Amino acid sequence: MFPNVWEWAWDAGHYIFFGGMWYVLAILFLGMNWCVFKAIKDTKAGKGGGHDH
Amino acid sequence: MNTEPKETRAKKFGMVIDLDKCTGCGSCMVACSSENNVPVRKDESDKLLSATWIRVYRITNGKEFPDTEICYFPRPCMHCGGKNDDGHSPCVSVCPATATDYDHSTGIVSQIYTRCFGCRYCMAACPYHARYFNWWDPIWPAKIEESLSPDVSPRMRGVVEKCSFCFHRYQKAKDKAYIEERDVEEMEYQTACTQACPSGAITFGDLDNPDHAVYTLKQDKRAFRLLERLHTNPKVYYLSARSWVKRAGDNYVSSEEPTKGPGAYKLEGHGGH
Amino acid sequence: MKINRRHFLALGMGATAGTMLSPLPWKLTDDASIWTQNWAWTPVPEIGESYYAGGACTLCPGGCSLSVRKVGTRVVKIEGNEESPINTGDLCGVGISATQLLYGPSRIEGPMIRAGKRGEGKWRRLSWEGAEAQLAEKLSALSGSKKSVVALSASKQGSVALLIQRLLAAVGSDRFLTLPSVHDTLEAAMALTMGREPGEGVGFDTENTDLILSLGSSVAEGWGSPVRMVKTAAAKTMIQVEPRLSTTASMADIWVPAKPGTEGVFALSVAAAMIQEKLYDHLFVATATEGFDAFSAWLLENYTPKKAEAVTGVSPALVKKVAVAFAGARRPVAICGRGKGDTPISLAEALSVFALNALKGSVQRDGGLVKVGAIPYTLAMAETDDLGAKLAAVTEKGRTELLMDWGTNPFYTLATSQEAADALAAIPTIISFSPYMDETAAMADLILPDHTHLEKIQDVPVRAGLERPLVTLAQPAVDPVMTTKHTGEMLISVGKELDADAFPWDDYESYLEESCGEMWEALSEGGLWQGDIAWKRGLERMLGTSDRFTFVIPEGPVFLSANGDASRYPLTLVPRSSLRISSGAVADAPFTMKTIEDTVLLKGVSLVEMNPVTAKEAGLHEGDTATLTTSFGMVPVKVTLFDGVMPGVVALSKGLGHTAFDEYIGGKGSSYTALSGAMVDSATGFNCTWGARASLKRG
Amino acid sequence: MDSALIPEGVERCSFKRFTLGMIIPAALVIWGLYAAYLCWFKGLNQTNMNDSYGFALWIWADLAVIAVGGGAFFTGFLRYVVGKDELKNIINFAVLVGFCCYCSAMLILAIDIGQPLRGWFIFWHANVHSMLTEVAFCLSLYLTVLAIEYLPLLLENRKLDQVPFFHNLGHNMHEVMAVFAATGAFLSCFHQGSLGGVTGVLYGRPFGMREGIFIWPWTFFLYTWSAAACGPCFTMLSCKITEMITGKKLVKDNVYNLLAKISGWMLGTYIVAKIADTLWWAIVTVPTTGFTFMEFYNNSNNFHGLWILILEIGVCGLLPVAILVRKKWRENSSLFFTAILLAVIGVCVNRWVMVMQPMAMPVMTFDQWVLYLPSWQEWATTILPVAGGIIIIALSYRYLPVFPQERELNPVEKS
Repeated sequence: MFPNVWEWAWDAGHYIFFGGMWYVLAILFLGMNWCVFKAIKDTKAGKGGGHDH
Repeated sequence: MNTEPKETRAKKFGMVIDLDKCTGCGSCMVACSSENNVPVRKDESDKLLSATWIRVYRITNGKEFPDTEICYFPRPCMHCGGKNDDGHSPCVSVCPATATDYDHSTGIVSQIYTRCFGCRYCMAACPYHARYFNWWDPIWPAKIEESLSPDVSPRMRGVVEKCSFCFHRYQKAKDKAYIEERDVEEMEYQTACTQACPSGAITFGDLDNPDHAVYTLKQDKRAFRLLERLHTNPKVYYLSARSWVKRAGDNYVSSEEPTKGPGAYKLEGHGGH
Repeated sequence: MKINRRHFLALGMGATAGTMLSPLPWKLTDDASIWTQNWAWTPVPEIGESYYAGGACTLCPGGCSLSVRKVGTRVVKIEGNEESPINTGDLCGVGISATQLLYGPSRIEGPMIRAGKRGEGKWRRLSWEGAEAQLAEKLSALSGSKKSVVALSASKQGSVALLIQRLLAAVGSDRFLTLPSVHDTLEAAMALTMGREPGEGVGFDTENTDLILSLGSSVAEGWGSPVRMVKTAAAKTMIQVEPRLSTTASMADIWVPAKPGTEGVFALSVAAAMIQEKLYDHLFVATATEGFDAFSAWLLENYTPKKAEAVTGVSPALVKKVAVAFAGARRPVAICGRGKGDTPISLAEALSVFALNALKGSVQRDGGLVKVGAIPYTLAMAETDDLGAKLAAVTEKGRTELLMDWGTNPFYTLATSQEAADALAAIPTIISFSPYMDETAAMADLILPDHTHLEKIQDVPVRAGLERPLVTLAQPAVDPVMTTKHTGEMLISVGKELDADAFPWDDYESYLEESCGEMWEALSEGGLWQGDIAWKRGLERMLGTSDRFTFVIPEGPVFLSANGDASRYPLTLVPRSSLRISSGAVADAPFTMKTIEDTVLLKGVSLVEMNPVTAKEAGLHEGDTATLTTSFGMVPVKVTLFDGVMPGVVALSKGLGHTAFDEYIGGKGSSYTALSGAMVDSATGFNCTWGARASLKRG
Repeated sequence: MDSALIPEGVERCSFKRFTLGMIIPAALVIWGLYAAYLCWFKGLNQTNMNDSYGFALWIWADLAVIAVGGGAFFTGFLRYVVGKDELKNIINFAVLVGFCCYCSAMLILAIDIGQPLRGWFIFWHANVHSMLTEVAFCLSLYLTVLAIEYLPLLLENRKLDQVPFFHNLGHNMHEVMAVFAATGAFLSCFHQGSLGGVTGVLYGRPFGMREGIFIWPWTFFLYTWSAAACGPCFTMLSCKITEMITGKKLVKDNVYNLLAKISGWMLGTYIVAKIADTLWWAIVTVPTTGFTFMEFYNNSNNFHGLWILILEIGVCGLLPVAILVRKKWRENSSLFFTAILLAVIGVCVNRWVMVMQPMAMPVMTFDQWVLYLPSWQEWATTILPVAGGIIIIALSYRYLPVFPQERELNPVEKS
């Protein structure tokens, strides 16, 4: 999972597999962060609380 | 032929079992259990729950009295090399946590008990039923714990165990040989079952070393392997002159002739690892 | 500020996020897995110096020498001794698993006296002084005839056997008994045909033979010295005569499925065929034998292959095939003793086998039936007269007042029927020297436990049909695990109380050395003494002056038929031998239990093997639960089908069904012995049972 | 008493009645938890699994719930990636059902493994060649995705929605949901496939083994395809059951119709592929291992014979396909219900066959066909997540606006 684990073998299988995994994690992490930060911004801007959509 | 010096050349340990000699005495099973601290239970008669790293099956030729014949089939772990003998054994390739691994320097399939988390995928993968799960905590009654060998760690419940070709014996022999600056001799590293077998049916050694007995024996015309057609590439060879025994080593569509010998089946097609 | 729910919510979420970001959960996850890798209840064997100690196995008569692997003070593995001429580094499962007997729950902790009812399992611990005083008192306080004292000994000769015999003599009894075996009959047959001095035995030089004609002997499954015979089975040409396809039969080149118990008749038919076809060794018969003419006339009158067929069910053609093979081999030998040879055969059958060997000249030569010299103990023992009758008396009510048992476990080995078991249980005083809580110890009034063979020094004379006399030495590989005492030591100490002159030694070890005499040097140095091959000594054979062989026409019946009403008991029960099951006094250890197939024992129930044809007639199927009944008892069994059993015959494994010991090795299946009953050979008085008439009913 | 939490404009039963209804599922959960406790603290000896049946009821349950939970990813895929807008009316419920299914799978796995405290070794010491590794990674990532997809629905709870931050968060998440859904679909394709690979790669087990392409055996694709086909059927089935229990129409027929039509075609193509796969396997693959096709079905201990294949492909395959594909038939509500039920049973039978039969089937010539009956502990722990799922769905339905069309279909009379 991490390159510091001793079984880590630098072969194509690992690149693809862990590449995919970190890619997905990155999307989820960035996506959620975008939502949270935008929500904080919007809240500060006084949006929400009612039914404005 | 491999021209590398013996000392550094990768070994390929394997076994040849002469089924025409085996009397099914069960000595190998006991020697193995004692050598490897295999756990015992009050009832060992349910073979689906009883761990025996080497199990001796009894088979018959299926003929009626008095043409019946029987044969014993000792089955240790086959230490499969996998398709193309590249180390992707059926079990090794599926273990999600690398708790069982193929050692390319010895050809031995290892099992790390402290790593295994007990998913049993390897057991599903092994067509030989060579793998056993610790359904119970190991309990040795009375003072039997005193008889446990420190060379092999007892397994906790919830993990898979199997024959290791007595790998600890190899380590000991290797340590000794290293100090004496030489290679491990054939007789220095023998498994417990080989050592105990009264009929001398089991021979063990480096399959790639022409000086070892197994090298010659595996080329015997009586030689065959279990389930050759699945391309598991076992390192355990069997010998028998009886055609029905040879035939029992593999599955055949009724009209087919029995196996042409180890490695006779070409690997074709894709799929899986 | 007012704290409301929202604050709590924020606080909770903040705390969760904070904890998740801290190393704590990761550390805990890691620690939890490390904990599972080091569970306190999963033992970690102590490390220590690793080395080997010598020893000898006493779990069967085989005479294997041991290399006991030790780590520190513990015994961790038993292996075969590579120096041994018998087992050359190999060992059977029963022998290997003795580590679990040594440390197992069946061990008796120390001397005990019965506290509850007999067999109830309530005991009071005694000191050794107290226990020995009890034994001395019980022996001297005997009310009835002094001959009512019986001692059963695991070995017929040797230092401890002598002490037991002397102890009996001290109280005036001559009932020194050992468990009967085929050797008792063989020795009687030898006395008649070749002459015999006390202590001499019968051997079969299977090492140098090129064909073994086995008359029901489980060559590959424990006959003789098992480990050595397994090698023989794997290497030699064999002809096997028995009603069931045993491993031996399957490995044999010819299997002769003769009807149960008719192996002796078959041997005579082969002999007759050899005479008819003039295949016998004319030179040997002419120069070295007597009584041939009368014998051959008797044989041709009664046992021609055609006539024998009515008894054995073997076609004359097959008899002739065997006769040709036997006569055509260079050094064939005919061996006998059904199964492991732990049941005597009739004298007539033994004489038939001797005659068959003599017809081929396979007597007193390489690869033949040979006379084995006496073991040169300095202190001679008397051989028990009328052993058969005296053994029978043990299982007759009211004949015995006190029984001492040293390693024979009569409550298992001699309890061949419910009646016999009841008679044993009615013996007023029972004393056991067993280190294990076997059936006899469980029924005893007083237990003075011996060391196991891994804890003591003791000579082990081997009586397993070897071609030469041999003694191994058990050696203490480990300090006694329990508060046990060497039975030899105990006997000297008790013996002194009763008859100080008969027990002049200070301790067992000095006595042992004296007793072994010329053998001691070899025994103490190599753990093994081997005598010369008797017939090779001197020039007697070359000069034709060796013991001549006399053909003896047997008086009693060669074939003992099974008792019982054929309509009530339509089947014939025969035993099944296996090296995976110790069928002697001591039960299998847990490791050996592992090896027992599920066609022999399944979930605590014995399986009975039967031919599919027989099963179909009886309306039974694979896995059915049934009751197996003989006139001697009944047991629950499961049915397993096997084409290799003769139709009409059912086979039950011998050696299971121990009721004592512990939960790991006792209570597994049913005892064949308890169903086998008695077939008494009138010539010797031995119980030669080879089976019994039986019925098998579903349910 | 909980009226403040109930979505606006819909009617819910009384709290008392709701609580009463939850008693049976709660009892089952407690029973299941007790069984799980036994398995965790006493070990897997509590089960009837053995050394021949290391993969048994639990693994089947795992494969089955994931297959039927496939409705979430495929409906999401259709809604967000393909752009089938009508499906917004069932997507919440699909996500909810999927979330329950995947939670179930995780829970069962946590009980199933012999050393649950070391379960994370699958990540830490990952062997990328193992299908199970692929499963574990995609499964846990997809569960995260499902949680993310479920979160906005949770935030729409009347009480939570009043918090401006939550409201904004939910709103923002809706905006980027397509990205998450696409990621989920990608992950799902892989782990559904990997689950198919689990037995497909077992080249030592001819019954499960399949040929394939690159590292993926054909079962890899068949599993993904069948999950995509049958997952929505399970979503619709659950939805129908919910409608029955609540006694309300919650989703409009055109939504069902659309999803049923797509499922029908998916199932149809799947069954064709499955038949092709079975034929190829029977005619080409199996003989190379020395077996004949019928040996797998007429073994003495194999009591179901060929019927299990007929059940899977015919009764639970071709039959629902016919119903779902034909407009007239699928618009008949009882036929429709039969079809989706059969499709769900079919995929469960398929998973059963792929787990149980490769284990039971002897490979060595002297081996036995092993029968296995699960212990009560296994049943209890398998029922546990089902009961748990019912509770989660019930709570969600009660307190969250799961069905956007509910208000329209069940107008509440203002009193």
